[in-house]
Amino acid sequence: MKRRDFLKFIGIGGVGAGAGFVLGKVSKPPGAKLIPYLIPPEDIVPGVATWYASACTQCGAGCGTLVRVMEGRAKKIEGNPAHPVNRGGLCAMGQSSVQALYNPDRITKPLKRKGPRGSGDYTEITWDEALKTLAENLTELKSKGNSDKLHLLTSPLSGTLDKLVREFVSAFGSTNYSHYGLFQRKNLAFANLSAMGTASVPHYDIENTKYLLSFGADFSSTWVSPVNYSNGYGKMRQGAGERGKLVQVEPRLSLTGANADEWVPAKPGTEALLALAIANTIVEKGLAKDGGAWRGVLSRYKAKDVASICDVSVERIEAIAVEFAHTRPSLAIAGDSVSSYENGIAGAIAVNILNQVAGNIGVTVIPNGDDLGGGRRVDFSKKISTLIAAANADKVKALIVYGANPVFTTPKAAKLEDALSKVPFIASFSSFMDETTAQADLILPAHTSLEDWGDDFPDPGVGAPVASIIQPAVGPVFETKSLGDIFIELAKAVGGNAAGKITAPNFAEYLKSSWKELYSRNREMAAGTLGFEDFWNKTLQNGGWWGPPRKRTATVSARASEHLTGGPARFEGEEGQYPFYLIPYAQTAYMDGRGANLPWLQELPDPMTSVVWGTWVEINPKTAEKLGLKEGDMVNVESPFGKISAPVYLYPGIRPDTVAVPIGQGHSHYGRYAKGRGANPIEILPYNEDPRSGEAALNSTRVRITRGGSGERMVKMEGSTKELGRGIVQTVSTSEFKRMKKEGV
Amino acid sequence: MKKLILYAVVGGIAFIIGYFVNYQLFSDRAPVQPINFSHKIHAGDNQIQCQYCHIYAERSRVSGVPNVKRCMGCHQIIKTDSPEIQKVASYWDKKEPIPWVKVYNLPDHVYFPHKRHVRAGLDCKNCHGDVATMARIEKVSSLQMGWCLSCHSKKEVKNGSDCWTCHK
Amino acid sequence: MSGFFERIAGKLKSYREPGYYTKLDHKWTMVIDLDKCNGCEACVVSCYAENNLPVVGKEECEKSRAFSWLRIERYVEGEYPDVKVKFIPVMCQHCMKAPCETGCPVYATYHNQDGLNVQVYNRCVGTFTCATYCTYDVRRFNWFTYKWPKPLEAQLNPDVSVREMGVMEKCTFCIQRIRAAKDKAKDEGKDVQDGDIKPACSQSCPTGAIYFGDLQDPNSVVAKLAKSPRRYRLLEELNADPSVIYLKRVMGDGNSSHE
Amino acid sequence: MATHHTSDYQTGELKSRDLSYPSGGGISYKEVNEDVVRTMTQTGKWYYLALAGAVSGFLAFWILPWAYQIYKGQGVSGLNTPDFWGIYLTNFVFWIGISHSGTLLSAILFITKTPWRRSIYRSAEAMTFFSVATAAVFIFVHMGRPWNFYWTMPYPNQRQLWLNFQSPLMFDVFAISTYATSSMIFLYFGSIPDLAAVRDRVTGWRKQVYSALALGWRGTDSEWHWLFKAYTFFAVFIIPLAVSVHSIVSWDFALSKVPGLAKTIFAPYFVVGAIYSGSAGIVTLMVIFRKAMKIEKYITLNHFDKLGMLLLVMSLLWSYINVVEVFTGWYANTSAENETLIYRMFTTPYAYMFWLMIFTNTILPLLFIFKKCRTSILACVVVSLGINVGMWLERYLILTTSLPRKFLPYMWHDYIPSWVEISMTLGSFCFFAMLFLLFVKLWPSVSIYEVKEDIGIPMRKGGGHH
Repeated sequence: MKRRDFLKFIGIGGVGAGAGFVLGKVSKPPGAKLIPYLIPPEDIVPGVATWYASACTQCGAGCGTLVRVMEGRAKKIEGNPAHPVNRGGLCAMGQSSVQALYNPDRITKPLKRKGPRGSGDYTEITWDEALKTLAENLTELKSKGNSDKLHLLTSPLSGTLDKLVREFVSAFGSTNYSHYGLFQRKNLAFANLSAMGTASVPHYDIENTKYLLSFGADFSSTWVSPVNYSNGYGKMRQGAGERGKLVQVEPRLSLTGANADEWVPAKPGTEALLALAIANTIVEKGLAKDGGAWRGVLSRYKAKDVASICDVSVERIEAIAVEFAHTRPSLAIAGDSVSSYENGIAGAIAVNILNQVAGNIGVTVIPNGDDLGGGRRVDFSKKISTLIAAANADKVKALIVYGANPVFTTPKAAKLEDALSKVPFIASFSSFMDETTAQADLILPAHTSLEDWGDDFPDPGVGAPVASIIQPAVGPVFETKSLGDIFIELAKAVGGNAAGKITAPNFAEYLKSSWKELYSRNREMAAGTLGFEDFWNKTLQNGGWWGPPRKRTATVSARASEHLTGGPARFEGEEGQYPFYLIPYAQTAYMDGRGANLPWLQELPDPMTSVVWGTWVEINPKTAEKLGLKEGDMVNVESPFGKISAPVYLYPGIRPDTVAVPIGQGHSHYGRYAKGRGANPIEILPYNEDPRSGEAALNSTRVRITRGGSGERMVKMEGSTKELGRGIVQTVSTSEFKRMKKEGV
Repeated sequence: MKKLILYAVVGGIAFIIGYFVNYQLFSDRAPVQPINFSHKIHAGDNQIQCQYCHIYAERSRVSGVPNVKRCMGCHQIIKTDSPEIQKVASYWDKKEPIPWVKVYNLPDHVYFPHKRHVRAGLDCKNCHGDVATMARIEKVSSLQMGWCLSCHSKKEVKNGSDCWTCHK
Repeated sequence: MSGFFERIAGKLKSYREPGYYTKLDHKWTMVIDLDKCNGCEACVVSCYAENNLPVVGKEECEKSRAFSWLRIERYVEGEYPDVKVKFIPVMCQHCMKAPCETGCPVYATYHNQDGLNVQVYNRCVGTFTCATYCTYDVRRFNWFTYKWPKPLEAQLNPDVSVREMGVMEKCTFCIQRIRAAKDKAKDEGKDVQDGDIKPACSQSCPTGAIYFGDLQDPNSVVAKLAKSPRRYRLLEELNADPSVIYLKRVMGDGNSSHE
Repeated sequence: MATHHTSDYQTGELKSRDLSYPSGGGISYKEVNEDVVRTMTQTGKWYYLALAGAVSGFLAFWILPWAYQIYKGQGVSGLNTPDFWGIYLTNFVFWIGISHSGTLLSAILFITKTPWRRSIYRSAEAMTFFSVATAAVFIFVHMGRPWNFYWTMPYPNQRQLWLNFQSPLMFDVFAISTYATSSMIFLYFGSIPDLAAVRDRVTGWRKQVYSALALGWRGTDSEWHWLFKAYTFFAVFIIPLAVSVHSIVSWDFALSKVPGLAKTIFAPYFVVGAIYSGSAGIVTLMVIFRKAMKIEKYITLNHFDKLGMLLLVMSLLWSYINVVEVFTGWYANTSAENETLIYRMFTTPYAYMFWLMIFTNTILPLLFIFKKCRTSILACVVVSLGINVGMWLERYLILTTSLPRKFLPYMWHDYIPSWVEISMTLGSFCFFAMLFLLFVKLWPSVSIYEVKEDIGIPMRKGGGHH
């Protein structure tokens, strides 16, 4: 090699290495930053979790929670082991509420409508502007003497928040504050009111039940207070005493039915008759405690007459009746599929009568007493139909919506959207762009329960007075406001009566003073505390206050029998044209549709079908064979009121004359995870509102199934449902288990 | 032509070597901080205990950087005329935290609790060096797995070489 | 002569037994009462929340790439109207003779002194062997680098690393909680007590069907339940010696009012 | 070699020799040299076209999708939760199988001193080496984090980490690297005299390269002596090695507990399958090779006749093991085994694949009972291609019908490959073709000196044989 070449190589090598060095420098990731607190919050140690006791508001059950917070961020929500409602457990929906808090599709700021209604075209405004706009609208209403034309529609609020809203509304001069939810269970409340005198679901002591006869109550997944009941169920099965038995009466095998020892697939709409026939058998056989009072009413429901209507054999009815009466204590409960018929009240009363004749009331059925005065109030006069009628008659000048999503959860037949279009001003306090909020002119996003103060008086109770406290576990993630604060500020802005009545500076203070009042009234609360501040601190620490269990009893009033009907429930649609009963049901994850925007719940396989991210139609395999349908085929489900399409899932746990569709999907708004996914079966329901309770019947139409329609493919997680004798889920027979217990092995 | 290729090859190899030399050997052991904070003055000359400022070291997995309030606690009175302190004060006035540059940085898959090490009686010096002599804080340990393990085996830590003791 | 061979055989055997190198400190065991489990899937969501499991979406679910470390398997027997449905929660069984452990070429999965079958994410090279060898199909693979849309990432648990693309993962029996409990016990100068540790699934279970504890502690709840006549283990005939004990569901005859 | 054992061929074998070289002693030593060197120096248009096709196919079908996969993640493939291996391991086993007959056959035939080996063994050995290389790449393709591949090698490190020698994959790493190294050395040793011959006939840069490669070979007696010794040693060494390598590959599957994979018969099954598919691969390759390189006079119908017999024997062996495998699975009558068998044999689309495999691997090779078929190029092409397809399907079926049907039926899930995997499968063939095309240009692909052995010592015309 020549010297010149050598130098050239050296030069090139040097330049190359230098360039590489520089690139290395440039491409190096920037050093991580250490950002200290400006002022350290007292209760935060970085790297160490803090737990806040609170309560869950995803459904109305009111489970106590512990929120795990690290560095000011909520990490996980767990059941509060000390809380008497859930005793440490928490359902899938409750645990997902942390995803509601951090939902990427939350409304982050107050919004004002720009485009036409429903277009989703909004401009961001400041809170001052938003509150001003709302207050201006309300004062204008007031000045024109139209105070009563303000309507408030919220989810069933309870406790202090409910009190505040009530105070505001009445001070403003309106009487139109109503609660609404798809699963408000007003039929059940009405039945209990007329039978036992309390308009709420009593406490069912499943734990100590030895024979549980459930009429369509899916208490494992969605019914009323699933965690409380599941906890009781676990103890009923493998607790201290003898193993309790579960018998499920329903046309479609629910999650609870799947766990039952026996499934009685009675014909849809006939459960009330079946319950009465069982009661009658008990009375006839002289097994009832006070049979005499009921003999007359029940004699109309003879097992042999009812059997063919219900599609349940006489022998079976009699066997159930005998076992129900003999096994002490027993319990019968009426769930959604019974109370959702057009004669839902009759079904619920029938079950009350059954409990009465078997002597369960006061034993396993413990009526509620609103010990603390904060319970959810059920007002049977407030109905959606009233609102619709008022809107159509131009009697709604302003509508404020919070928590409820009636556009999604009322059937198209109710024509709610048309009515809303006649309301000149709609404001929503929702933090999510649900279907109803999308109709709003003004959106003032409220905190989620993890950011807000509040309290909850669980309904149904647990046989003991319970008051839970909700405290902010994290600071607001977005520019949202506490719902209570919105009302308080609104009261100040509106002025007049409202401003005079609501004087608290903010909702936290309002809550505290409300509890102070409660404390002063309640001697049990005061016991063992050093004044209110001490009590308050303890309550915040424990997540609430609960007293010892109360023994209560009632007698089912004979007058309740006037609500009973002679025949099965009525269904819309002629049997020849529409051969199948439609059962829209609340699914574990989505419930009434509120869970559809949470990714965890969307990806949670449905417990019975393992389907994810979509809607499906459950059809008995035999029926499907007759219709020539395979699993995954798209079908149209057509009722006299409309049509939806969804893929078929072959489900052996459903009557051949019935199809079932889960509620919850088919959102047209509600964020990226929910929007445009699946179909909403509520759309094709008739609007059959019970004039007594104001609840619309969900199970009240027949449908026909035709191949076709468009929609997304069905995705299910299961490969095969057959165990193939591989001994995966091993079982022992009941008698074998009894022997094991007796021998003490 | 052939020569050009040869040059390209030589240049390319040199480039790669230069890149890795920078990446591996010239990592910034003592980065410039937003405020020219001297451990020498605080821990050395003034003998302030480590945990006076790094308050979480015994309680948490992180030792914690002193919050701005803590800095201001002293420096509202002490040496307020120094330009560096005025910088701190300006952060405080703006209500902004100070963006310190992390010197001892562990990847996400490492679980390192300061608490356990401090409570085991380990001196801060063992890993962080004699900060009392450092005008600008400097990384003195490699923080590589072998470095951790050498100490764990020397001190006969229980399950000290089990993966899940330190990884998560 | 035969003694010689026996000695060799014994040596080989003991080498393959867990605990050859060290005696186990604990033997964490889970007992699941199938008679209590009602299949509500609260545990599944709890696991997602605790362990930073990504949500993969419908398309990926269709390819069976959902991340649930814990799943509720459901089996259906019979035809209408005599349908029997059975649930079983299946997660990593933490086998004492785990097939996956022999499969991994780099010791990314191994047995630790707590009797846990652990997966070291940062050692994994992704040969899939463990997942293929696993007889319970409980291992999950990071097919992509999964993203959490803002601000959902605020929920991620800092005690558990967010796994990168190309890494295998599975149920850990919430090892971070075991670690935290041990840490706390050490602060208090005592041993971990029975009931101190509750994995996320066990904690959230509404029916209380999932028990967790140390089988080596004769007074623990799991040690007592493990003696139940209803005990069995999943696919026990494969001799993987799993650490999850199931209690058989009570089912079957006793339909006094039926048939 | 030639100097030592020409006498071995003095008696017998005349017939076959006549058949192999119809021109009799018509080929001269010079002609052999020139023919072989011609394949290396004279390059036609078609060669470049083929090479360009192979290289671009390799880049487009393999490198690009692979880069995409590394960038995005394994998720772009069709792999799913029960079937984590899919086509990638199918291809791995397939290419390892193809690799099996080259060197192994060459070694066996060398030790048994079978004369028809000589003109084909060089390219067969090259095939071995290239297919091992292709297979090895598939190991990295199917890895989740291929950039950490070196963690599977034993090397001292500060992290105090070591490898799990219990893992069948670890066996694989050693088995395959040993096999690749030894077959490369075997190939190289056998080529040294020819590299010298090439060296003497080329000019320019090639001269330099081949001079280096020929290691200064001059053809002295002692050189021949040592070469022969070394060559024999490797031939003996490679036979058990090859058997063990494919046994070890089978253990990747057989040492699991997966129904359909955990079978004791897997090691012989895989070895037989490997030799079977490899021999078929040789036949296919030879047909193309002799045609393309115009060396029909060296690779003659006699070779196909012999290879045909080999294929027939392997076919029978393979079929026997297949029957045994299915029978033992069926006889065990466990639910897991039964489901796997039903899934493989009677469920679409696998049933089509299974019965196609049976047709190509068991029925079709029966044609080779007839000599007419064995010596017909067309029949050879059809049968050998059929076997290749069948053997690929065999591996595919083993994996994709076992893994999706493991013990817990809830987790059953079918495997559908994505375009990435299919593309990479195509790409692997392109890669192999590319390597082989480069080989025939850069290496004496027919053994010059051994072909000369067969011709015998040049004599006057008419006096070729004693």
